[in-house]
Amino acid sequence: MSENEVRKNVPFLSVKDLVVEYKSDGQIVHAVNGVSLSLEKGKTLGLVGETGAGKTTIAKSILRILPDVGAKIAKGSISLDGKDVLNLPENEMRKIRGNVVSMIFQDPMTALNPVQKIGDQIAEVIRLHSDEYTDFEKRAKEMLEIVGIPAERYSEYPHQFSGGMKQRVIIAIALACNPTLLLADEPTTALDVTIQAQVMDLIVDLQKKYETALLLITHDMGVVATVCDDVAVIYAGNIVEYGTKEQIFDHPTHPYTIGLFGAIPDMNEDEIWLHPIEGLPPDPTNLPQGCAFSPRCKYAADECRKEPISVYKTPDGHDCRCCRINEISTQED
Amino acid sequence: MRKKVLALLLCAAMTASVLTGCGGKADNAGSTAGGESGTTQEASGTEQAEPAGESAVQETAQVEPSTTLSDKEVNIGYGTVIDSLTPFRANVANDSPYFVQLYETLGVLDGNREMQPYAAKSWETSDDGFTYTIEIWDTISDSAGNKITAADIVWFIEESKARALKPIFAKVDSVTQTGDYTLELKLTDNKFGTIDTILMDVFVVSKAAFEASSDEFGSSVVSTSPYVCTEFTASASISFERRDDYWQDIENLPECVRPLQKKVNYKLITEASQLGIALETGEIDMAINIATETGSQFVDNDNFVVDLSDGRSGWQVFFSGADTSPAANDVKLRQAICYGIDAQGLIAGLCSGYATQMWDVCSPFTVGFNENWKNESYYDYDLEKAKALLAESDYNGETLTILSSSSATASRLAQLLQNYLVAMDIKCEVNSVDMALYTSIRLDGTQYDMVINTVGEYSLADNWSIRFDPAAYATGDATSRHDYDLAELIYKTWTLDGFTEENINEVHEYLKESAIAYGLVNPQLFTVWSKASGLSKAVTGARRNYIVPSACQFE
Amino acid sequence: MRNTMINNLTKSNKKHKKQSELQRVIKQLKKNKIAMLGLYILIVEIILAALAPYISRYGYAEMDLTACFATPSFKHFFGCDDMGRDIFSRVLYGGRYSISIGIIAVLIAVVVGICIGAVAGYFGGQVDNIFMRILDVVQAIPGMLLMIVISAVLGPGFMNTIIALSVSTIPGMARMLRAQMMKERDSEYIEAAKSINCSQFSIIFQHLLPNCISPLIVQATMGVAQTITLAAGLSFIGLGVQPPLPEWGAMLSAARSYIRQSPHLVIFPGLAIAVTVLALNLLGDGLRDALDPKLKN
Amino acid sequence: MLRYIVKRLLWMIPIILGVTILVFTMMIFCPGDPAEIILGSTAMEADLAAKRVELGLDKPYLIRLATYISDVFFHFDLGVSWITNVDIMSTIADRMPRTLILAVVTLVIAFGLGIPLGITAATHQNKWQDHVSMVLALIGVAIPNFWLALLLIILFSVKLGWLPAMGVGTGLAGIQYYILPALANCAGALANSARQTRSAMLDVIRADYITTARSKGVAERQVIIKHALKNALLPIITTMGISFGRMLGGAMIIETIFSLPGMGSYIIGAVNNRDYPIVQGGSIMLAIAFSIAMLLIDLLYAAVDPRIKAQYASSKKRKKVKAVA
Repeated sequence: MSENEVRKNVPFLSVKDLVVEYKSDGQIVHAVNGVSLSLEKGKTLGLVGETGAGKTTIAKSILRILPDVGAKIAKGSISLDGKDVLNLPENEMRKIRGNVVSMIFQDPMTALNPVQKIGDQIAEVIRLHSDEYTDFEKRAKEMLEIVGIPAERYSEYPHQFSGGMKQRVIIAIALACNPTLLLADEPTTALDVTIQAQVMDLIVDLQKKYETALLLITHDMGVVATVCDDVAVIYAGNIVEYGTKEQIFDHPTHPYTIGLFGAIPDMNEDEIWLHPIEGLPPDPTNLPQGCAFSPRCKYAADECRKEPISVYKTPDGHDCRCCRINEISTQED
Repeated sequence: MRKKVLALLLCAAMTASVLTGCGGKADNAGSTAGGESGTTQEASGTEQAEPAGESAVQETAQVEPSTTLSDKEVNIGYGTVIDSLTPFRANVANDSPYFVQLYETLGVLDGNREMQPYAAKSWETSDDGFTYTIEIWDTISDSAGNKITAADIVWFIEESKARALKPIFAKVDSVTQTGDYTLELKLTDNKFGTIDTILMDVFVVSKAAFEASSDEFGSSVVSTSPYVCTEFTASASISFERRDDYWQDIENLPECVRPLQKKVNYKLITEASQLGIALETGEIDMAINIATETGSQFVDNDNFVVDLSDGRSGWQVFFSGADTSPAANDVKLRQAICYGIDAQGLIAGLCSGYATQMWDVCSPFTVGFNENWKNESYYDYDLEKAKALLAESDYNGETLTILSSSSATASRLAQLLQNYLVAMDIKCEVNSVDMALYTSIRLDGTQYDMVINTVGEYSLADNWSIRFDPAAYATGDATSRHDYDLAELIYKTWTLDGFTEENINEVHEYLKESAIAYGLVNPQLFTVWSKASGLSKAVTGARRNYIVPSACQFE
Repeated sequence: MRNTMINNLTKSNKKHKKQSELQRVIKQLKKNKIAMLGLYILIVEIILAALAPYISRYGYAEMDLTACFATPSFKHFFGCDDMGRDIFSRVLYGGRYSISIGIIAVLIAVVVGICIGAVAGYFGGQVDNIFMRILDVVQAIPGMLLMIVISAVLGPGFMNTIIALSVSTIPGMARMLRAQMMKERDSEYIEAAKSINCSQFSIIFQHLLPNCISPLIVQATMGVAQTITLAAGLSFIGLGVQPPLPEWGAMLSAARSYIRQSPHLVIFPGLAIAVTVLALNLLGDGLRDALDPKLKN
Repeated sequence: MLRYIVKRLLWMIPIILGVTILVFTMMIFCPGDPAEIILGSTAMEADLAAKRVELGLDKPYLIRLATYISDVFFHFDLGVSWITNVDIMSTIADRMPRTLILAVVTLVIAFGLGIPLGITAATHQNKWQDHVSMVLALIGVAIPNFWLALLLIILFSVKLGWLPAMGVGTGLAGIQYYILPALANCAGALANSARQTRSAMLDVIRADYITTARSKGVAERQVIIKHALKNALLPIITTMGISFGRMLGGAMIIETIFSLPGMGSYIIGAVNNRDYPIVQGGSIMLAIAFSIAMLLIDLLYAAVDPRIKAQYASSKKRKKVKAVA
């Protein structure tokens, strides 16, 4: 999509027109509604949006680990290194999970199996994706050291670790097989503020070291600013704005993105009030016609509420799903 | 959603098919009674409904008593369990057939209900049955080699008296050893049958062996019997093997205690239907005293022989003697009720036809029963007469309570009685309680108006003494009645001399006229064995005259 | 004055919440076809039992000694038992006794369990300790044994059977309610109730209990089923209701020796128990799912 | 850990004492005169009175209770049966193993079938497999167990002749005698285990660490067994404990039908005969067995879940915290 950049090679991850639905109580939840994105090796893409916007669902779709009950990838395609992920047989897919693509989860408190030693949890992923001659235990201990946990703690259980340490264990699991793509689903949200930076630094360091591509899901614009190359802003299962970090930060165009920036406290400016986005995210079982953001949008006009909005190019060349870019840019300036 | 319901239906259908499958197949085994008798050995069901006097015991008496010791091993099923083999025991389960193999007694009842010497050589009384001189064999020895002398017998009787587990030993005044093999027994009364019961209840045991036992013979026994108990699992099984060093010659033994089989194994199975299943699966060769509903399913089955004999005790109803009960002093009411009960209905409803009517409170099996009574009428069913008597009585719509134990037969009998009483417009409720509660309130006539019981002591005198003697219990007789006229008549029969036909008749007539108790129905006793076992002569004997498997002859 | 106003306010609020919660549960339950099947079966059974005298042609104790062991026919839909009584009538009337034994025994157990569990769970500390040690002792005795001993103490009869059955059901109920209470006790809405000076009684019974009741409802539904089978067990031992009352367990137990030659004596009361217990369990499972939003997808 | 075990064992003493007092007291209120039951219907008043004195029934309640407690707790003597005069402790030594074996075989069958059923139901939630599994499990619990016992006997012993219908055997071959009773007895436990497994698995299957396991590339089967089931075991073990407790005393009907001389039929017989020492002694031993079983269950928790193990190990610390709170 980001055609403003000349690509040297085909993107490693390419998601096209992905639609994911959940069935619950006979109602259909439209979690992801036609998302397209791509990511090259070694690069970082930030996926930004409110809770419930469908960010995690996109990540899980890539790994095909959506819950069996009710969740369905209705449309679209995902390809990894040219392979069509959605049509791979399950045993092929298993070879990809944890090996080519791995994932870091939001809540380290619940993401580790409470009745298994942490060392074994790391060793398990290594065992699954390496030949029989590998010394899993040794490798797992190495991984522990790499993420900054003494190897002696191999035989301890998750409950003996703090949240930050658990997240380190999860990172160790995720990176143990040296994946090409790392999906990090709000890796720092559940942590203390003081720990957040440490963990984020660790992820970025390791990403650089192993040249891993990183899909970073977050709602923390600060993290995005420091870490990402590209940014996609998601609202109600749809990418509303997509471009390089600079494009998005310098020229936010979509009203929602603008709203997001307005909700961040800025120490440099002397503002008494933050500017929260009015209203609530829409009910995913009953999305508004046209632009999903229109009910909360102060720029909304009749044309916004009629039919699905297509993607427009902004003046600096990034994508924005808003039919009133021009009007907005004049007003903002 | 439809799938859910479908799944449910599927499961339901599966269970249903399993059920009907089992039921249907089961049906083949038990065919309806009353069909043509296949062989002479099988008793036909419908005939039993007739008030025929002769019992249905099969005719095998022509075969001579045998002295041939066979190598046969037989497996027997029986429904009463014991938890211990100890010789000092209460009366519970004391009529179980395995006691014949477990212990020798001084005397034993043979198949004709006559007392035969066993360990005792002889006994005689010097003064009308108060004092007995008993002589035992001088060759008795137990399986551990201990010689038995009169001292052992004296010890056993004294010990039994001291432990007070069997009431009969309370009638022993004193017992003294008079020689190596003779002793003298003084009794406190000379009621007919007392000595016989004692002879049957004295187990011949060596004092030395008993004292050497760690658990008072609870789990392993050293006895003088022709068999040794080789295995005992409490409440489950007892096995016996014939002794090679038995002290007595086989010819000297009464037929019913001859050890013809090499091994006899008893499986103790309390659940009646399981006894039947054990027979079918071949687990046991013979089931002794099996319940009617289970036994009747083997009638007309070509693979089994059914031996039917008259019940030993019969079932009775006793009217309360407490003044609080409307029935206590109202002869007309009692007679009305007796007339209103159809013995034939009870025979059909309680025993599927496998029963006889009764002619007295006691069954014909009881010693002293007069066969002539069978020709008399005994409150033959007559609803008109019953209603007429009821109208004459003082009955005024009170609700009568029938007390029964909660055992299957007793509570069914109570329900049948209730049905008859309701039919003659008497209000009536059943109080069916567990055995222990029953035992504790059955003497208290204020707790019921009628009580159902099965009373079957050795002799009529015994039965009467525990039922109708107003001095027997704190509350009076067994129903809190104080009928001293009746007591006079009963006391007359209590001596050896007084136990005459004339005196007995007087009591019988009195009981019948006053209708304070009424014999209801006498279920027949089922003993069933498989044809494959090859039994050629069934020998009966001992306390209840059951078939004694160790003494039977097999082909 | 202000206090009562707040009280009224919270009350009306709660009432509203409770009703909508109830509606939600009913809506959930209605979606569960299997649970509804269970419910319908029960309703039909209760109606049949209530109308027994109008449906059956015979009394439950009415004997026809010429029809002993009669097989099912037009005259006797389920045949006749060993004493010539119409099994169809007995099964119908039996529903009255079996179902009401189950329901009453469980109701008693629930009420007593609520009192013990609520008090122990709410106050905690020594009170809780004492109650729990007593329950420890009672639960250390196998339930069936406890039930038998109590039946033996009380003697047979309809009411005594109910008492014996309920006593052995109480500890389980009490414990569960206590655990639930302890979980809810520290919640913020209880703090809130305390802060506006609600009485302890009102906190326990108006605020805490409604929030602890849903597992209790499930347990009680299953409890009724279990009690019906336990009553059958009591009849097997010769305790239980008085004959000729046609309690299903008693019928089954009395007829068990005839299973080979006249299986219909055993099948119909057995099926009656099985269907009822199954229906109660299906309903209980459905209720649990409906009451526990966590178990939905 | 050892400290915890010792503490739990010491806790058993007051509980057993409580059981002793409770059962002793309840038996006092049982209508029915033991003397009369022992001596039978032929006994006369004088014999009965003598028997009551012999049994100590004439003494006041507290003295009898005190004597009994001192016998049991200081001399470890449960006394002898009033009716058969047999030592109760040795009878229980014979019978208790049978009841325990029956309980264990029952549990093995019940959970061996129930857990897979529950897993199938949970992994196919709301699909037909779910409904068939649960209805199958429920049908088991709906059938009164003695009815089921009779049907099983007819099918497996009479028709097929595969298994013995009654009695006890010795040695390893003796296990076959327990199979039918266990099958008849397991229905309730089976339904409970299936149900509990299902709901515990449903809870666990949604947990994040299951997603983690999947994201690691673990095969679905391994995810269910290694990750999900192990975490779902706690509530399943609880159910197992409850079922085991129930089986200790609740198998009496099964024991009666299958002529299996275990504790249940022993005590029931004693209740019917008002043989107080057996009822009391039997209840005490069952309560001890029950308490030990519960302890084992708690230790099993610790084996399964390291968090609980840590709690036990630091139970002293925990208590302090509680005291402060």
